[in-house]
Amino acid sequence: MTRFWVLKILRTVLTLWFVVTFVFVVLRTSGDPVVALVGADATPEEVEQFRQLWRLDDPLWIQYFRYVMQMATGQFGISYRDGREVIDIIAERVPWTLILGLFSYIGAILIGVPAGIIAAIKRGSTFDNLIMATAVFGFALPNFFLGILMILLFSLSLQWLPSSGTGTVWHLIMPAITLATFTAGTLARFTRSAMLEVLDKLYIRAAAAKGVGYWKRIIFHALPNASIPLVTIIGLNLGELIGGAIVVETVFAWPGVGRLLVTAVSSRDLAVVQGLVLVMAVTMVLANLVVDLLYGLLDPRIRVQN
Amino acid sequence: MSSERLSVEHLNVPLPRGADRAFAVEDLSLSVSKGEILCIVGESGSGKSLTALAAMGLLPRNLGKPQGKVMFEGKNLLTLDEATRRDITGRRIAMIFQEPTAALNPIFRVGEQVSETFRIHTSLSQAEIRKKVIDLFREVQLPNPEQIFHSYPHQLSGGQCQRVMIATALALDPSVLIADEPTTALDVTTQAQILKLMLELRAKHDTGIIFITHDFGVVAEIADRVAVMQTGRLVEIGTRDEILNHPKEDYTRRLLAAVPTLTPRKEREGLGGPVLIARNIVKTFSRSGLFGGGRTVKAVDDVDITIRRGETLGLVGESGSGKSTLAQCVIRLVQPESGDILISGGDFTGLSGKVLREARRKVQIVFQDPYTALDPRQKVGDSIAEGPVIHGLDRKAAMARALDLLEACGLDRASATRFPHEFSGGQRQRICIARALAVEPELLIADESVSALDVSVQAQVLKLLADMQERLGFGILFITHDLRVASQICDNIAVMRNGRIVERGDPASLFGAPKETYTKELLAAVPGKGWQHHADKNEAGTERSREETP
Amino acid sequence: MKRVSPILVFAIVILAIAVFVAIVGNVFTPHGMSQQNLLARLKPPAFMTGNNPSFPLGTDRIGRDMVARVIAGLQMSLSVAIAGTIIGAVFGSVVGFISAHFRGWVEEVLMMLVDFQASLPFILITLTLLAFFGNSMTLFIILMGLFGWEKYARLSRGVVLSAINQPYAKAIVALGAGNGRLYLKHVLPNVASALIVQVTLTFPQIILLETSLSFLGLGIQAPQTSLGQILGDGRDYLSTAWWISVWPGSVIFLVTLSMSIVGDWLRDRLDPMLRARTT
Amino acid sequence: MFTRREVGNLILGAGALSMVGSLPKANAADRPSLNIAVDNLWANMATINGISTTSRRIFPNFYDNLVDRDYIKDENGLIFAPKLATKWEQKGNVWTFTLREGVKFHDGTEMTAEDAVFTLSPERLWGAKPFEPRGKTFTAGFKRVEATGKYTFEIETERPDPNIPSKLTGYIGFVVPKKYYMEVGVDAFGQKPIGTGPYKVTTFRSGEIMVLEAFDDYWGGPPPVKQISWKIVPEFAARMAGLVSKEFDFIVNIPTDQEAALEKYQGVTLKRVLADNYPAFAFNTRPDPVDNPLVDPNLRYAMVQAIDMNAIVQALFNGTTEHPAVPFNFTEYGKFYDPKAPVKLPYDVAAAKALVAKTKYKGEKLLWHITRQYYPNYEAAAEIMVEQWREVGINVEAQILDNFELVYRRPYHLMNMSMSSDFIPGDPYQPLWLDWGPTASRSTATWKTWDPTPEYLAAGKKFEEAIEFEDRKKAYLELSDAWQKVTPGYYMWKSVYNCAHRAGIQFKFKPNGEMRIYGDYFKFV
Repeated sequence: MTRFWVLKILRTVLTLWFVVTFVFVVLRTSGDPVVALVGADATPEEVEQFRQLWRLDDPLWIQYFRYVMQMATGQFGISYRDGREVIDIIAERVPWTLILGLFSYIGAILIGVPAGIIAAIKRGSTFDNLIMATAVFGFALPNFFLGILMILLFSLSLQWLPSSGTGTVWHLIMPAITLATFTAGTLARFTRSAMLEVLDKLYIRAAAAKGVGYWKRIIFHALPNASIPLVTIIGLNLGELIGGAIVVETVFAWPGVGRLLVTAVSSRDLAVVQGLVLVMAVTMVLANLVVDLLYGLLDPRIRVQN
Repeated sequence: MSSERLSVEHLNVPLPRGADRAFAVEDLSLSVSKGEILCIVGESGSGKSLTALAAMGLLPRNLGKPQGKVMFEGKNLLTLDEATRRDITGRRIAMIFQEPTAALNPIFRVGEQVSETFRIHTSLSQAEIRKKVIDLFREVQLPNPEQIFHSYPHQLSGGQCQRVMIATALALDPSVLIADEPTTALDVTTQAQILKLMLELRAKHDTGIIFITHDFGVVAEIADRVAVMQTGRLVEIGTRDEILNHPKEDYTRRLLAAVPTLTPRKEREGLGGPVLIARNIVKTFSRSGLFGGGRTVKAVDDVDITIRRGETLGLVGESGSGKSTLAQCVIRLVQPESGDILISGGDFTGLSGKVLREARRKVQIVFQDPYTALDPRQKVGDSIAEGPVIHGLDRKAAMARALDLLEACGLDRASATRFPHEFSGGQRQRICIARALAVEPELLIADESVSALDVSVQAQVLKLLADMQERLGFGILFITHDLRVASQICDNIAVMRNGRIVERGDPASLFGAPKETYTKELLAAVPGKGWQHHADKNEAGTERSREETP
Repeated sequence: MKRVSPILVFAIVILAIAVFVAIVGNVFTPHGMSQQNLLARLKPPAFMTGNNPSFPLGTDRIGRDMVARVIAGLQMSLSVAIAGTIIGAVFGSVVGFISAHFRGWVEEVLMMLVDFQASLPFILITLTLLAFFGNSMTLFIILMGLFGWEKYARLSRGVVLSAINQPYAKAIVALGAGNGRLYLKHVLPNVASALIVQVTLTFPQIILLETSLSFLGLGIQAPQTSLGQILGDGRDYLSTAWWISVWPGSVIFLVTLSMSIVGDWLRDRLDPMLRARTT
Repeated sequence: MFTRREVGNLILGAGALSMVGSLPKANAADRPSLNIAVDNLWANMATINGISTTSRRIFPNFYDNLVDRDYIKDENGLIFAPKLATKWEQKGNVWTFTLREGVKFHDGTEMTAEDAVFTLSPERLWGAKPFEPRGKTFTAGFKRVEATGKYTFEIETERPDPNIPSKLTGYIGFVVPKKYYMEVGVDAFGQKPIGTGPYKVTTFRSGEIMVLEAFDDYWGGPPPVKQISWKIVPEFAARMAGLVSKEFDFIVNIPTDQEAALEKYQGVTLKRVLADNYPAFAFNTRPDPVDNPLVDPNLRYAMVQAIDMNAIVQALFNGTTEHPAVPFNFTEYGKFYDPKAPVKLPYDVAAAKALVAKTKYKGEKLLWHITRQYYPNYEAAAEIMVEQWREVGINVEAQILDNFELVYRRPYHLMNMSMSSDFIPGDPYQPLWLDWGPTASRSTATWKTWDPTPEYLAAGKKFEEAIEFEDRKKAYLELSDAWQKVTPGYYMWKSVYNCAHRAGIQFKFKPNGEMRIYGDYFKFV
């Protein structure tokens, strides 16, 4: 048990180390890091500050070691765009993405999972086909296109919802829907197949033999089992969600990390880009850890390993 | 009032369109009485399981609605509404399944799962339920009932799981218990215990039991009455004695004749020199990871075996005893840690690369499951010809050899161009044997090669093996858990337990005068060992391929 | 044979048309994809008033024929998606095969690489690399190829592991077959179906990824064009000249939809577990 | 057309005019707030380091110029009005400015000559290592800036410069507080700027939002709006929807093709001005890369003659702006403007082909670096031009890049740029000399694209020294000829800035893109 977690955490740390190294290598191979990070027309002070931060005269391995230590302690440096601490810039954006992400994620789960369950238990019916068709629609439409269509419909024509930005809970609705569509579609399809698989298991039949009612079998026997693979896919989908947020936040002028990434990339604010890459990687990796934890909680075969 | 508990009258279960027959179960009538064990026997596809599922209202959705009647306490279960039927099926009729580990929900504690029955059908308090469940566990002879109550299914052995299932089934003292091959997935010793338990329960609770099985040994062990089914129809029904000893129908007779006898026989004469000498084979499995320190299991622990040309050496033992690992070591699909293997006098252990690949020709293996043993995307002719091609024969000659072998194995030459899924299990096992023999091996390993087959098919495949051995003179390492089969085909038998060979000898001495307790236990556990059928000698497929010593 | 659903037929027909049109190119339209007609800007499609009959689907903001644009975009999007899918599938599968074969530390290292890729949202990797190295067609294709390779690696590792533990594979080893014969002749055909299903999932995702990147201005660059680029360019015109974005949008939608439908069908047919269940 | 006035007279006369921007005191409590959706915000809001279209529109709301251009009284803003400076006079090489008294910075300190002098000082703009190095261009010829009293200061130039007050209407005229500026440094100042304007900056997150709040101690009286939020809304659809649904009071940067559609919505007023600014491109005339075919002027001439810019402008801007057929012959230059000036390189495909034939050019690919979505319609025009060049056998690849840093990275053959023309209002000094002359980045930066010819330099010297109009015009024509002989660039069209606002607002949009939310420029109705 402990060993399992020690291994997990070790792997997590290794993955993060990979990410950090990846950034270092890419930075090194794509040209002069000074120019790359502070820009061609940086002031000598900026260059000097940067050189001190990275101490570029040292041997490469020392630089690398120091760099890893700095990343590990969250010293992401200074944004070349507005001269502030990268960590502060990211910190003020994170809550917005969290709000949007959580809202759409929960929405996607609340819609996608029940839809998948219903499709599975009504397998082959018109209802099943309808749900699955909707699910495919959900991810066949580029989300920025969907977002703009929604703005034109709900903000411009009907004037029901605010077009962009933040403020009230109403501001959240369109971006969340846009972002959730893809995830909900994926979840519905996945839930359906996971449920179908579980519903055919012998223990469901055995439960029926005991006299357990239909819905009780679905909810108390099938669903907990189907949720085990589902948790994995929900965890994996977090990446898609962050990816989606990059586009959706731009469409709806939502001040989250996704938009920050786009502005940082287009202004080559590489210290910020680098910080964001790490923050997102940490998020994903932590999410995967949580998934593993949940996995263990849900599945006694993993939890109880003597 | 008659003592009849459950009766099936003119039951029809339609199959979906496109199936090979219209009905899975056709015009079936049978009944079970109070305190009676009715065994339904039949080969796979005979509809015996579907009958049980139809009675319980658990038929898969792709099958049509069953017609006819399933009468229980004056009600036709087939026409009852879902809720009423569920109340009856959970409380008054219980069912246990073939795979006990799969029948338990993996994510709930077993105590919970048994308690659920009480929660659904009674209004007992949590504490009362708990007490009842623990009592039940005690009754089905589970060790440490308190601890088991809090265990998860994966922490229990198959036999323990089946006991839990039986406990669940007996929870509300049902009137009828339907057991669908409840011991098939278990080891013989466990099977014997479960069967004993069933008999005790019957005696104690007067439950009417419908017991579905394909094993006549089991039938002989526990049945009061026996129903024989074939392709969805009832062939005959009668008392145990009537069916086992005086069958009326040909089909029943054929089935009975195919059951291997537990006749102790001597080693054949005229065996050649050794084709396999394995010395001091050791194989340890460890579950270590990055940090080491994992637990290790000695799967094969210092084992010696020798097989001579033309000899069949049986390797018997329960699951986990290391039989298969030993076989895989011999054929070097698994690398033994130490020990020497000589095949036809040549060293086999130290080889690698091309030399090893060439040497592999000499030893071949036939697996248990014929459904996974053939590349599903390769035509069977190519499958058989592949070995010779690998070893340098040109394609034409290899294919000619393959066709000859197909014929020798009782298959049409035209089958060469067909794919494995077009064949039945027995036919596939023949193809596997043909494939193994195509490279003209010195040694053939049959790893539970007939265990998954129906009894009549099993007899045919055993015959094929024996015939081919006669013709080609290879040695066979025959791995099985079925002592009946072993006694029928083997010249010598080695009994394996916990990675070691505990006893060996020819069937006559081993079965006649076992020295080790474990061997005795194994023998005692063979179901229906007291029963030996006396089929007519002129029955097809029953002729012994060789003389049996009296 | 099972009856084929009309939806599937529809999907296959759509894909066939798309591929046909992409191969044939714009032989049916007299205009080139970059041929401009400044006097015929923003002309609506043929069924609307004010149209110009030589532009059946209308023109864009600098008077280019939408038919020619959409066809060129389709060619580019399909090529990128195909190239990306092939690169990703081959690379990922090779990694999967290698780690399944060697196990041990090779597997550990390769799977760590997979974890690394999976730990970053792919669009983030794309944006970062395009930021560090600058946009170029080669890099773009490579990036599209990198998309999803980890899925192929995980998948193929899993199916290969289970395939080589199947008795048939063991029997083939026991016959004396070398690794080449085992993997290419026996394992590959048997795991191909799972990989093909994955292809049907990755393919539309690459089209959508390319579309998203085009929206962010990092996709295919003019004078080349892609469906995503036309769609992204036309988005400001949605309320005045909807046809600029609606045509490529519809094509993306139809292709993605069809691919998903075909993928679902393939999965139902090829997934042995599902197949075993339905029969 | 613009009315032409006697610029010099106006400058002298304007000093006596009463101040602009005074208005009845508004009640602070019931003032409304404004939401303005913008396409982008510059990352830096320091007066010089932050020069850009996106910052210019906000600057005058929190900075004040020393000298103001009055667009209310004059369409073209050729009236110079007092703002922070109330009086100015020239004596030879020295200009003396008198500052308004009682003007407060947002941090409460009083603005004095010390601040004004610092604003124009060598340490900030034109010394060896200035804080805002771009200031050098705008302060060419400065010799000494010195306070002569608490509210007076002098600027001494190398030679008499009649245009100093004009120059102070632009970026260098925004006065910054010395003490605060020195305390925080130029970068931090750019993030938290302080000025004397009617609004103070309370929040600035460059990728997201800038919030201004009414500065009630403003010398011109409390401004009419309580709070102005400049929010970045990248998508036009969202800006448009937000304006129509009244979430936003203003939106900016409306694609030309969408103007008509937007105007159809009720309560939406579109404002469009021609700006004193020209999107352009520079030819790389230097042998860097070594095989640069553009070193041959004939190829450059050919490329100019291959462009049908009038058609492009007509198509992309629906005739709302125009293409200057002769470079630097811009309408806003009053007496310098000559409608009959000879067009040396008119649109002529045949001539272009002939010119190409004269060169050694064999269809090598020419790279055109373009900053993504920086100038409206630039990419569309580029696509058209690339096609037009293809027709005369010139192979140009337009590379759309994320920012200027990438645009400046060699190799390239053409590069986008834009040239403002209003540094000295009514005078071609900036585009012709400041932007191309020996101190210009065009000819000095690492990414320079040309080396001024001796002929050009000689003409430029004359131009700089000319004080009388006739001399200056003559020198201007000579200089322009010298430039055209080389043709190191091409001016495409006069920029059009637009914005739209909701009903209930009266707004005067300034041609330089400034959005003044106070004074006579802005009123709620």
